[in-house]
Amino acid sequence: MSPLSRDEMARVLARDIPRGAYVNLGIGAPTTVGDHLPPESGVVLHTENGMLGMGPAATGDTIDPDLINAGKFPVTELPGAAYFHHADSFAMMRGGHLDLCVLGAYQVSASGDLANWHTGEPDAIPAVGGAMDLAVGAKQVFVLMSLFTRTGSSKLVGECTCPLTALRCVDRVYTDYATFEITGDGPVLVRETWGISFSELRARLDVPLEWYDD
Amino acid sequence: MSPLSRDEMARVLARDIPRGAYVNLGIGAPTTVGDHLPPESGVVLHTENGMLGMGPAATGDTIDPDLINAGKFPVTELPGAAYFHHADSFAMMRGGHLDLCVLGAYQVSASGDLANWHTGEPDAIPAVGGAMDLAVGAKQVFVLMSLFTRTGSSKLVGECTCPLTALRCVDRVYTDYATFEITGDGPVLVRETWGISFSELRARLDVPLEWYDD
Amino acid sequence: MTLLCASADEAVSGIADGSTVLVGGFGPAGMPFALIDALIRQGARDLTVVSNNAGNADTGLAALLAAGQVRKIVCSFPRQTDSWVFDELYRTGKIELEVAPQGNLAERLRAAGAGIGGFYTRTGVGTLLAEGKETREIDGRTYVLEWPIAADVALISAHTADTLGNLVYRKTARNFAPVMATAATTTVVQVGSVVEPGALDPEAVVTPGIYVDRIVAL
Amino acid sequence: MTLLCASADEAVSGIADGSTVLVGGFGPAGMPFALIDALIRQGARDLTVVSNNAGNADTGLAALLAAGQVRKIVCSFPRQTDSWVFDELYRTGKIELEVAPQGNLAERLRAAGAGIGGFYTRTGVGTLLAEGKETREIDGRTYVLEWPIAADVALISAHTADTLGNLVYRKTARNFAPVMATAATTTVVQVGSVVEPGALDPEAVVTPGIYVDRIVAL
Repeated sequence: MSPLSRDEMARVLARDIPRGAYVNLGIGAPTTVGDHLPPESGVVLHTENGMLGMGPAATGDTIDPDLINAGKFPVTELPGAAYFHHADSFAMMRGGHLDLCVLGAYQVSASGDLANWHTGEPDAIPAVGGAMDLAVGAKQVFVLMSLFTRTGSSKLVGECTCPLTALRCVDRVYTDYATFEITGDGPVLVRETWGISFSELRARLDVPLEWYDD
Repeated sequence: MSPLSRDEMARVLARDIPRGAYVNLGIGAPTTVGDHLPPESGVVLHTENGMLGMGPAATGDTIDPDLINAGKFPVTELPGAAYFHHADSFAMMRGGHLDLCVLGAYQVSASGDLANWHTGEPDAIPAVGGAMDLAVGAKQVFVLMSLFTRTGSSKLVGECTCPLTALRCVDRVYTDYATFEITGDGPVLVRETWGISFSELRARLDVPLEWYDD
Repeated sequence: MTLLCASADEAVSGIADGSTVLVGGFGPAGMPFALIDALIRQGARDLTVVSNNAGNADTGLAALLAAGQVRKIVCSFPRQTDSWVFDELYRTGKIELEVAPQGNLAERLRAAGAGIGGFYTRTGVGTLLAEGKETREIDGRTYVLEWPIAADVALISAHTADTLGNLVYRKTARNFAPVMATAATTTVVQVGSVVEPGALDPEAVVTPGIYVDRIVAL
Repeated sequence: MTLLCASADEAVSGIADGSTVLVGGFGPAGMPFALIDALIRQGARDLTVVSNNAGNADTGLAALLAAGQVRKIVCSFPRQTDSWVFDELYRTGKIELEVAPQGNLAERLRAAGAGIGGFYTRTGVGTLLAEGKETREIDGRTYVLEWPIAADVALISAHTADTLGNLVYRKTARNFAPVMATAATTTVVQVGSVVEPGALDPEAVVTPGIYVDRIVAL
């Protein structure tokens, strides 16, 4: 078995979203999770720029410059949608009303710290958007990321070295090689693997790992 | 010349409301000021239970139980009205957006302290409503009240003895005998009198008074 | 997900003794009469009720008070010409009262719904209602620190819902309902009618369905 | 009272050097392009701009930055694929940047409009963006104290206004405009059309006219 493609990672994550959940999909790869949420899932998508009931990407004639997602791409509106202003949208996020958000990450720590807004490089222009609000506000935070950097080091780490987005906020990490459950103070639990053995995972990751036991 | 009737007091106050002002009229006597604001005044009335553009009292067939003022009496809606919820309504009041509010009072002090929510009697049930929010939030606070209690003591006082609604918030006091301008640290200025001489006012009121000089 | 209930009794089921219950309405406008009547039948006791008033005449919130189910009420304006039920309970020491400025009530409910841990307001400075509360000078003015009001249940009334729980209201009956809907763990709504998704104008939805847990159409 | 202006130039007249200017929009959606172009012609300098982004491509806010009129920008997300104007100014030290979490930006604007002196939020706790800020433990959780953002001027875009200044928006172009309208001394709005009072549904007005000072129809 080989590691998952980006599309397969999104599909695996989408499978774990409860029916009827209110969900915010972060910009970039997390947005593609929406492609795996059929209408019968009843999942309602939130976009922080002021909408619940966001539909799929708009194309051709359906493109409307007034209707975009948080990544500023044209999207569509589903029946039962609602629009609201930014303070109301972030009140919804920060007040603990979203069941779930899906975010990308540079690093996640074993205790669930998230680093996803700033590489920490001295010449990088910082840009945080709504990441800190989603991370502290959503009832559950799922991270979707490749497990290893291009140079082969793990992005699931003992302690984040990149600047933090929020402390102890991540519940699950979906990667190309494995899906992890963060328990907070205990070891990180491995739920599934693809193209890597548990012992190899243990060898390459500098975090305490255990198999998830249902 | 005799002291003003309640209706005349309301008319005198209404005359001083600037064209096009956004105004909240408190419950009780202040509500009657609205009878003296013709459409051409352009004054827009706010009611704290969630409306701008409130019209006159409703009667007969125009009574709608869903459309009431802060005193819970049926009112009407003018063209250009807008409805909003309570947090938005009080944000408008507390954020300094209303040009003026008109409130009743038990007492006003020479420095503009207002006491209008609680007689201070031990068996009174306290009920504050939106009085404290209006008093601190409106750009100007006009008080409409009789100058003397039934026992003949002045309600414009050196220091309030009733529990306070807000400190140093009152700009003008409209009464049956005189209209006063509160200057804060200086003397109270008398703008007009009815049925009482300035020297008699000075004798009966325990506050420093001067004639208002345009 | 929003649950469509067959009756007001189903809608209020499970409310526990000792709960904090937000009750919408400004006087009778927007008062969720059917849900309150169902709560009286349901019988939960020792409740803390948060509402703008303390009941009018003998129906709605006044009837809940009369039934002896309320230990404490948090409101801005209990004393009214027709608040005889509350007045009697209060004067005989059978109910606890916390009076809050109406704007603090609204803002504290919003804070609970918006994840705000506390906020500074000028309302109440120097008055009995700020006694014992923390204050702070900000840019030369004094502010009082106020805390969120979070609740177990909100009982509110709306004009129309869609099956996803989106709500619209009618005129000044809107009042506290939208903020209360955000501040409770379980928000229960009585509505005039329920329509299909897409029937409400998405620009005019006041309470998005994410805040609505149970709906009953009357 | 709301003033109907004959041109965008009239609408932005009098904006002083050194002003704090709120600029609506989330990327290009809701960006008040005509008002920004007029502000470029008007020439006010040394501005502090508060906006979600720091300009896209070469128009709108990016053009204002390119004109050298902005001393400092407060935003949540300056770095974008088409933010080359800002990027260049920032890397050459010609503009000051304050990055704020998007929710803090929105809530701080609301606070300014709502008379809130400051508020506690969990957003940013333990991060670079809370460094040096006051924190407080509330019910066992850490919160950061954040302050209002009040401004001299707000430049926003809306779909339709009535002559009293009531505004409605369209889809996600609404974004920051309604909160910015509450936070500025002078709120200037470009709209698609202006209608008579009564033409907008009072239940669907998003920004009441009390927040609107000047309107120009384009």
